[in-house]
Amino acid sequence: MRAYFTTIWESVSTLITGMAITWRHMVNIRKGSVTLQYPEERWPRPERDIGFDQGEYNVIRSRLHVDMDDCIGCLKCERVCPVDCIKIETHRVDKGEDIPDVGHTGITSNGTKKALLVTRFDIDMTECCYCNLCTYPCPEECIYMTGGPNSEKHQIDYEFSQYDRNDMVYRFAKETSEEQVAIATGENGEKK
Amino acid sequence: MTSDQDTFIADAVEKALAGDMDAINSIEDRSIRGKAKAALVKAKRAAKAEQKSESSEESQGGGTPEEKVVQSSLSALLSSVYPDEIIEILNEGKVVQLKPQKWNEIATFFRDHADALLDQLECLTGVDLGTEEPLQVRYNLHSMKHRHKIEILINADRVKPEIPTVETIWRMADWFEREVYDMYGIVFTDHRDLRRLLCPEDWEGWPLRKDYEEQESYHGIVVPKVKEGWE
Amino acid sequence: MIVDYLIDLIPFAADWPGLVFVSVVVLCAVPVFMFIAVYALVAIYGELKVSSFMQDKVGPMGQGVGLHAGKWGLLQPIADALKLILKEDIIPTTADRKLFILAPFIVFIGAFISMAALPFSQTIIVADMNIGMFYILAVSSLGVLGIILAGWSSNNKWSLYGAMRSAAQIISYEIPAGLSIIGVIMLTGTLSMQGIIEHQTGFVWGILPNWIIFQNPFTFLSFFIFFISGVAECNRTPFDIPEAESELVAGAFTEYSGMRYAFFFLSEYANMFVVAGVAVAGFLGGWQSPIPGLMDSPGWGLFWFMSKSLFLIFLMIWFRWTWPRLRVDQLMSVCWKGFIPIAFVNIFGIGLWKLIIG
Amino acid sequence: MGVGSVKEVGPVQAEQMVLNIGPQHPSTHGVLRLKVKTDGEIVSEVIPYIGYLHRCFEKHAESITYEQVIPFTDRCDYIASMNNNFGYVVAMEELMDIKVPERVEYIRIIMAELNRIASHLLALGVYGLDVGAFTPFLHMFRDRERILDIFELTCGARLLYNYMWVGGVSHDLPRNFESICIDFLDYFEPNIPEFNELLTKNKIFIERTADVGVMPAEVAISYGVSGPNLRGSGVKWDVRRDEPYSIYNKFDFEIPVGTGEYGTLGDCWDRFWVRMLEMQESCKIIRQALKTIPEGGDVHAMVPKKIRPPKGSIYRRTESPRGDLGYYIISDGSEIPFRMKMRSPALTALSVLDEISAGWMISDVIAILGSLDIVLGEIDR
Repeated sequence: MRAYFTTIWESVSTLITGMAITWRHMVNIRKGSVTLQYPEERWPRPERDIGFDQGEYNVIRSRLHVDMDDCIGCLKCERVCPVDCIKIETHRVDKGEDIPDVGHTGITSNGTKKALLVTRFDIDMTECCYCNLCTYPCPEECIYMTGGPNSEKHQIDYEFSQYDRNDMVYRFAKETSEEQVAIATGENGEKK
Repeated sequence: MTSDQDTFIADAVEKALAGDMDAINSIEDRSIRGKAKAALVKAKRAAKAEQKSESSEESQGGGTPEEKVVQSSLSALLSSVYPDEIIEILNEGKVVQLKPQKWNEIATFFRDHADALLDQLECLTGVDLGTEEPLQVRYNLHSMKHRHKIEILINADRVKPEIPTVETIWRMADWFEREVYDMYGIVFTDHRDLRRLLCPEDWEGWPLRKDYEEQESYHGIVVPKVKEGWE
Repeated sequence: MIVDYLIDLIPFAADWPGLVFVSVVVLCAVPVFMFIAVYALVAIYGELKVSSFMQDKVGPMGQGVGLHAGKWGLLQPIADALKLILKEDIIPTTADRKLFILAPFIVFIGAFISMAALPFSQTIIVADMNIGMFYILAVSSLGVLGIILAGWSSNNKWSLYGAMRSAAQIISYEIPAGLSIIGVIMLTGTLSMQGIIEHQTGFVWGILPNWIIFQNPFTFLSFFIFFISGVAECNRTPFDIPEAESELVAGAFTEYSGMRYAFFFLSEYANMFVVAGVAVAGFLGGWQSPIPGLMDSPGWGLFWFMSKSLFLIFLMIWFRWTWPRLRVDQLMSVCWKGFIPIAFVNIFGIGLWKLIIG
Repeated sequence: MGVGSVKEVGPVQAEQMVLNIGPQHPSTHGVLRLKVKTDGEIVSEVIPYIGYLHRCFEKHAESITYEQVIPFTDRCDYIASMNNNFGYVVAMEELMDIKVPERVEYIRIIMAELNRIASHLLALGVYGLDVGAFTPFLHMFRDRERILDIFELTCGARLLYNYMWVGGVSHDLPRNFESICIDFLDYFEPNIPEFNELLTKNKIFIERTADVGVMPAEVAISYGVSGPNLRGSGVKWDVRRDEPYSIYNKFDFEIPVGTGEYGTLGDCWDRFWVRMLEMQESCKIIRQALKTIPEGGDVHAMVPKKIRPPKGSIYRRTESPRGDLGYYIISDGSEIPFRMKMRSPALTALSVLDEISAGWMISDVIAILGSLDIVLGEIDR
């Protein structure tokens, strides 16, 4: 009999304790609300005091971007990608020469002379796993995730959604016809 | 590369070996810094190899003295009771390769013997040693009471792989053996419920074998080998 | 009351009694249906907001019409209703078609016709029957038939489980609810809803309202037993095992979609109102003001009745978003080992109290 | 709508119904299918079918380099990616005999413990959902979000981090990390008693979980169940303490075990309670680590550009939030693993389900399944 009433008492008291907690949350909603009104309010990028050279530490995971003027076509990013979402095709050209016809600059912003013409640099963002592995080996730091240290150059885009699946394949290289490539490569015309 | 640079790098590496990593980190030029780091790694590895050859006798065997005793005692226990079943004792007695025939009996002995009490099967791994080599199953055993462990290797023939089950001895082996069967096709004899675990029932082939070939299609779904436009 | 009034109003009532009766019933039914629809929108909005606030979020929000859910998300329930109405009506091929279509209406009718005897104010009551309380208890049990039909006709195991659980639960909880009401009837000596409320007029010592809940300790207990049994009859948490979403997907309503699902939804909220209304009428003084002299003119009756009912509905929402769910056997043992013995003791106590004190 | 075969149960012929819970079901925590044989509400047999999320981790690992494996370990147990990274790199470093800088060890431990809290919060919250309480779930997710914010601050990613590398971590901590982390702990620790009042000590919750799904210690050990599930059965076993890896032996923390406070030892409530206590212990470890973390220095050990471990094999287990997470790595000296086996704790936890849930009701099977805290990504790999 005693246990019977103890059980009832325990039930009532613990249930009311729970109700008191939810009540407290309900009346303090103005202080406690954590909702972000998404399309109007965006998730703020965390305030990051890195304290060292930001160029080396690309602390963001977002969509990839390639500065094609700096790409030397070394294929390091393609090789390191664990899901094979990067595809690069290159052709041998004269070292360090600008070829304006196909949008090729001979010298990168770091001063490296390019020996390869990149005719194709595709990244399939539907397959990208945002592991950030491709940005580290890049010798020219031309592939990076947007919104990080280079956010002045490229606004952060949360959604980067598309209506067509094929639009998620980002083609960074300038479109070139075979003749253009043939002219540009000249006698070095073998495909690499 | 100039000899000037070389000496600069050598300097920095020496400093770094002495404990001052900033000497390398403060190098402005990326390429020189990279070379310096590479040189440092080389130097450290050489130093380590030297150290090892000097102190190989003390350092090998690992762990505290008591641990060593227990390790060797487990394999010693095994070789005293089942001398004929042991093919090879490897790695200071931490790893023992057994014949498959009496494995079930040995497993029971291991679990129940007061000095062994290996009541926990940590892991059960199937291995394909190569297209010409046999298949292998590795058992990592551990005792919750004595806190010692041993690894058992058992080979299985490639054509007709059969190993006695330990599913009733360590219940965990139930699903792990099913997984090994699923992936390697090793039949665990007397297993009560030997079905594929992860792959569908009608999957063809043993996926984790080195000579496995992917199916062309599965239920009419063509398995894409290369991504379209990505050749 | 309204029925009688309307019949009196029509001069040729005596000539075509059948026709007049039918038209009067229709005249009464349409406003009641409108009321349920509007009330359900309010209750859904309330539930969304209260649950969100308890969970530290703000719930549906927006800037205006066309932008998300309107100011403070006020348009959210309307959007929900529109969505449910416009959705494709799917009937599984293996379902028992006739019963499948019929079930939602039976459930809704049960809740709908209970409304007829609810005294919204001194004058606003569709029909003040002399067996009003009995009538409500009787017809509100009709809903379980619909749930069983829904579960059976869906031809789905989850639905069947949900239906069977629901039947067991509702039938069990009818008993403590009915036993608690018996106490009320013993005190008032009438089954008429208005009669019960009129019995609760006045104040004790000029402050404490003379409501049945305050008349003696046993009625105080009775109120809680009735109310919690009512929560169970509405299949609300912690007694929502018939539609326990983590176990039975959606219970009896698994196969329903669109308009038919909306009817189940509507009847759940209507049932909540019926339970709250009966509790208010039976224990909390119905449409009477709780404070002497404050807004106690007959015109305020509707206000008091609605605010008391909505408070009880808020309590149900509060329960739902705080507590876990009981298991089916625990649900039964709470009923048979907890509520029913206490309810019997209450009847006995109320009788003794009336005999000795009142 | 097949009705199950007629099976003889004792002297009475009872018709058993076969019920498929899953693969699409609200509380299977992923794509798991449970074939449940029931007699009314009573469950007589639970047969789990897994493999719906099989992504060939082990096969895939045999074709990619060692560093490329790390993003895939993230995706195995996607609730506790840091701990998965941690287990892998610990095994790799032991295989390659690499000594990582001390600061890296501290960073790793802070991250792993934060992720343990995040994982437990999810496990506890979802368990509340399984037994019908919705509000604690969102309260716990609210706090979990703040941990994910800390991860985003540190490595840019919120769920799949690829943060720990062989021989280091990908980024050093930001300078404001310590204050943010302390802020979080100060905010979070007082919330634990509130969770307890709201859910753990709730009478209905106790009724639903105490005495339900009792797993005796011998059964747990035999099935290889580990982590909080094993500790819930009263076995004081924690890889962090008993086979210390990294620098866990430097920290002072308790190993909570189940006591059977409200029911039998090893019931669902004990497992739940152990997780609740473990979150406090993790907070303690993080506080200690933040106090003693050495400043400055590189966060990468000297690792060759191409990772080629020496020929050999290693089995190393670490304590993930779900239990003993083991990696069996066999290297043939090349830069691609010869064999990579992941011993997942959730797989063993799921295999014990049939043993401990037979004879209970359908609602209890859901409760027991939830208390085992399985992650299907890790079971199917």
